Amino acid sequence: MTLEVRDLSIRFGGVAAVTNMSLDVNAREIVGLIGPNGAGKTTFINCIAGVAQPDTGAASWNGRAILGLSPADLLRLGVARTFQSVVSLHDLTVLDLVKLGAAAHARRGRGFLSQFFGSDKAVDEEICESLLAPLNLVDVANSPIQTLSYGQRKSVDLARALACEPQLLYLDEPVAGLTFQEGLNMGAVIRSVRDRFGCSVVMVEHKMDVVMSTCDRIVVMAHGARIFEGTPAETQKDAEVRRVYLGDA
Amino acid sequence: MLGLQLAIAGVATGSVYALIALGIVLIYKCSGVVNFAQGAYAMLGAYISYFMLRLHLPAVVAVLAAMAIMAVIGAATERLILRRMLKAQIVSVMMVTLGLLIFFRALCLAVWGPDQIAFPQIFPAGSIDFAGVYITYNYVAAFALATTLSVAFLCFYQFTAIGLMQRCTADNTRAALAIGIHVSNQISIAWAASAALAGLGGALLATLGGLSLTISDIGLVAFPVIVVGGLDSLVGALIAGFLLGVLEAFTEGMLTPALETVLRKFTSIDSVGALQQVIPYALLVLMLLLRPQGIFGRRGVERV
Amino acid sequence: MKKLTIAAALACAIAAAAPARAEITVCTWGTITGPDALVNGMTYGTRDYLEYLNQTQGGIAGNKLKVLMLDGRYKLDEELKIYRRCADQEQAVVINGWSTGASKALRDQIQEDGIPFISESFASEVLDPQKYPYTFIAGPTYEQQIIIALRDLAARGGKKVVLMYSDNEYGRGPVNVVRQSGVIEKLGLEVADLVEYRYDAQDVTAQMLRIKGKNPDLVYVQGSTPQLLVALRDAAKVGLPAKLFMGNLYNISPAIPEQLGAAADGFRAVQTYAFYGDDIPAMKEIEDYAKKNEVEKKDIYFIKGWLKGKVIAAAIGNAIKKNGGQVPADLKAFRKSVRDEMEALKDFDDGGITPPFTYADHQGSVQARIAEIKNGKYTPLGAWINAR
Amino acid sequence: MTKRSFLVALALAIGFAVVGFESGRFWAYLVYSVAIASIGALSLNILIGYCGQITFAQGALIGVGAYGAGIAGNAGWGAASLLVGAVCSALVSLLIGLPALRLRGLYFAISTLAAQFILNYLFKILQPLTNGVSGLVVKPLMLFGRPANDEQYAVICVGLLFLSWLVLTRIIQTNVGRAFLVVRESELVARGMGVDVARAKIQAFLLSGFFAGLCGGLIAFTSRLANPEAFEIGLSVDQTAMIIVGGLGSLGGSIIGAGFVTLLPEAIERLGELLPSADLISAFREMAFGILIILFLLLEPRGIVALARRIFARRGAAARTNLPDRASYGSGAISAQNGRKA
Repeated sequence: MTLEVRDLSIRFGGVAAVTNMSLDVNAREIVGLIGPNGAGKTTFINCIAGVAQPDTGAASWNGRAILGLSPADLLRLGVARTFQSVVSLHDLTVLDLVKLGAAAHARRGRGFLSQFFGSDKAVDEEICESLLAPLNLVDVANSPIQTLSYGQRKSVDLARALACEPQLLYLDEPVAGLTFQEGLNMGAVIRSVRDRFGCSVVMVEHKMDVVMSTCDRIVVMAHGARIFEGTPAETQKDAEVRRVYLGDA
Repeated sequence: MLGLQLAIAGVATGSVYALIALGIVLIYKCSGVVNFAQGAYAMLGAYISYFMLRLHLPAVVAVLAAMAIMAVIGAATERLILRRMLKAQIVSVMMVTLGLLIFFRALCLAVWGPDQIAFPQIFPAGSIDFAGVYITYNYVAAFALATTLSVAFLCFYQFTAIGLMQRCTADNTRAALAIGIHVSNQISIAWAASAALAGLGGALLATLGGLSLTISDIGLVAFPVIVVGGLDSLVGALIAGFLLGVLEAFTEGMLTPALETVLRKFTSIDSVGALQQVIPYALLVLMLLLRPQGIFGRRGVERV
Repeated sequence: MKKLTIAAALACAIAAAAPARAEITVCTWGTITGPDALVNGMTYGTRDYLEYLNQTQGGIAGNKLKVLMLDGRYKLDEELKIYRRCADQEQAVVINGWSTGASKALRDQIQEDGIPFISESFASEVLDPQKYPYTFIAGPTYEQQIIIALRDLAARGGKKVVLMYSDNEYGRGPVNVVRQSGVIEKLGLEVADLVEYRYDAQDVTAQMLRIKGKNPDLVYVQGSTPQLLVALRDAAKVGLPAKLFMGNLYNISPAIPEQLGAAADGFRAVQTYAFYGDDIPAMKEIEDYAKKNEVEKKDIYFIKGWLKGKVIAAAIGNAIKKNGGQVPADLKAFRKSVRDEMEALKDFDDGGITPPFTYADHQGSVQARIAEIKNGKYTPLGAWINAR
Repeated sequence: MTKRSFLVALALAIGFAVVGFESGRFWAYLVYSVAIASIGALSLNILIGYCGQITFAQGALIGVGAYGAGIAGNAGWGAASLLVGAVCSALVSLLIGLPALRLRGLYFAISTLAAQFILNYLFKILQPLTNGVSGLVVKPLMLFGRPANDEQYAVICVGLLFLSWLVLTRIIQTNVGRAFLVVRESELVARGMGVDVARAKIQAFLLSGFFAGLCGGLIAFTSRLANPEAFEIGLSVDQTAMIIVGGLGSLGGSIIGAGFVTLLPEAIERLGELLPSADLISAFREMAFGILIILFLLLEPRGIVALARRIFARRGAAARTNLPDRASYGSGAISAQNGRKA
């Protein structure tokens, strides 16, 4: 149950966004990917999430090459992601979005005819219990997403990603835009999700306090490359990291 | 001979297409709005010119006055309506311009009635017989006026301070704001300019084919022009306008008779109908699939 | 809930606006706005004649007429709606409709409803007294008009004819009927070319060049006035004289000489009614009417409308007379009676608009003559001839 | 769909069917005109309102359905010809939609404009199939051995509208429909969520085309004539106006919008007839239509449905979820984000 990324590089026009980036993630591990703006973190995630196609490099999940697979293929392999900016999905309710997420997973997805003729009641209850309750979303299960707060929308996105029972979860700035308290809560939620679902997590994040308190291991990127890797405590102590990143902040 | 005659007719109508398309592209570049009401501006311009000419104003003054009024109407549309729709969905913005088209048509219908009206001849009647090719003064005048104005406009756009600000706004709104350009004024100017251009186009169309509500159809005819030329290219609109005018004339004058001869021989179909109006659209689809940015447009426009 | 409220509000608006029922209602719809509005005198004329009766004689046999003029805008759905309104809501005794399309779409319905219906269309497809006993037209069909023109050409020793027509039903239909009937060959003529143009074309230069290449003796244009304006203008442009062209009834419009000037001189058209301003008894009535009212369209189409008004009034008057001077209480019987009386009109004198006619064939006068534009005015050439 | 909304819809359907059947031919005509337009608007709303694919070819697509059903009907297929028309339209709609797999937004919309013109041209040209500009005279639908009359059509059309509404309401509550909504908001996000964007679009075009064809078939049978002039760009504009006035992304709104756009001109005309000498009432009616579209887009871009919802929400604010609080909470969070970035 490991993710292995080797020497991944991607250029946009003349700009090297990511250069020879490597990353390993073990089972049930939460890895934080940090770095200043423009360090290439999201681009890197996009590459291994099937959105962007890297120029060189290799990546495998449980020994299977994953570069070039579409997000749908990745979901079937148990790799899910959340999004940095939450689009306001106007008319969808929380349950709708979560069900759509579940559809990517073979066991949870239901056939069209059973959806068309059947009642959703049982499914709704199950989703509420297993996914929405841990994320404090049961109260708003039937609300349109546009009526939710920013923080709640981030939780919904997370619930949607969890609905297809991922074994590897990419979180793209899960805390960005949240208030301090919401951020801390989200950190706790992420840890409990890991414990509950037993998945590995790669999270890209700016907010140091949340990263430090949530992650098992931290990888620091700058100018498209890895400059440091270690535990949160080590990261905070490292002079180079402080110079390029913490000093900037 | 036939070919030359057709080419001349095509260039004359093509020059009007170019004027209309120029306006659509200008508005699109500056404000991102696809203006279906451009045909309505042409129609209004024609009716207002007619009104001015009936006041016995000299033709030049009348048309200039009509263009000025059109500029005001164009800017007013932008200020009163489009400005409030900055955050609206594309379909809403398209629909609002269609609403304008319907409104202006109805307005002209109420004021000037449904009948076709004889447009006062502002150019001398008759034609030059040039070795069997008839060139009417109308054609010459329409072509000369449309081309001069388009080129003058392009120069203005390229070489003056306002033109520079216009281009800057069209290129990158945020950057324009950042360097202190009053962007919303620039957008109004763009609308005013394109409404005025369309107004002139309408007046020219009325001299070529009489004054009626159908002038507003030119707005839809112009869409293949802007797509073929490139939605964001003014020069493209100009060239594609001429191209399509000529293409239409040749379709009507040569392709249609030839096709009909064949069809009548082998099928029960007598006529291919208004083929000249469909060919530009067929070309448009082809263009969109092969080179969506048009001949002169820049890459990277909306495409998955 | 909202849906109900809105529906109720609209229903109220419509119901409130629905006026009280008059005793005798006549409906006439036309193209008040919309394409071909140039010839909408046909609708105004009918309304104005019936209003004239209301003003001078208190209606028909002492019964005031309610005349409803509606705008179908040459749109099928609009016309279908208006028909239902006239037939059902307004309880019209006679309906005067407009387009060929609507007349065709409604032709079975009209017979079922048993409402006398005068179509403005001259299409032969709606004219069949056996199959469509309630449908009438007022004049020679388009086909008959074309044949008159062709006969004239043959008489003058011409040979090659180009048929030019708009790309709609009005254009294509009659031309096809004439071509299939074999009349052209019988007259020893030859179709040099068929040229179609868009009905809202603004420029037909290319078509004119095509015609010029064929060097015909006659170009018959099956079009309406706006198209003739474009055609004659572009013909002059490429050096084809107006004399070469001939059109039907819908091309007798003062707009043609007015807008084209000398370029229109020599153009000929088939004339089936008297001109506006001719010295005939009907014109006296119109002048009388015009003293107190505004006449919207002063052209031959208004005259046609006036004629239809006379036909409708005569049929209604006879029906009332048959019923002992009373308006029949049963609308269905009244409609049937009006239809019968319309068909029974014999040697009907319409005040000189046409020679006296009999309406048994549901066509009325099929007399026509050819009119030519001379010095900016339509001038009849020769006497009325029978189109049949 | 809750049980309540189902019952309300059923009651409304029965109510309108009764109005159509009992109030004379003119009202029957209005009822079925609105019902037919509503089916078209439902179909268009699926495509534009739910899946975000802007199309201007709706008019021609309805035409395809009308010709398909008309030809089948004249060949003696009876009521099944409605299905034929619907399938024809669905296939043509798919064809029109294929460029949507490559083009997006504006560019796709312009390509549908081309489709509208080309199809309308084909109606006029394919004489052997469509009877060209003369229009195809359609034999009436036979009911109990007699041609169906206006009252019967009113019942049939309202019934079909109810069925269409039911089917579409169910479909948008499956993952197929949910995928449409996500595709509308962002194709990128949709893809990231594992939604097959191409498949969703194709499904939307097929579904929308099917109901557009049903609408066309009903037009053919009720008007007894399928002619090209009835399926021009103006019909596309009217249909788009319906869904915008009613509410993009709301099925109930499509029906309200269709009623509004179909009945408003008649209402204005009747009011205008009360005025003396209103020969040009059509001009004013068109003007009102144009102004109405503009006003709706400016003041209530989400249509009558949103307006109604707002009114109801205000009335029942205490009982319902406290939306305003949530909204301010959300915006507070966003401003906090901006503060951090600054």
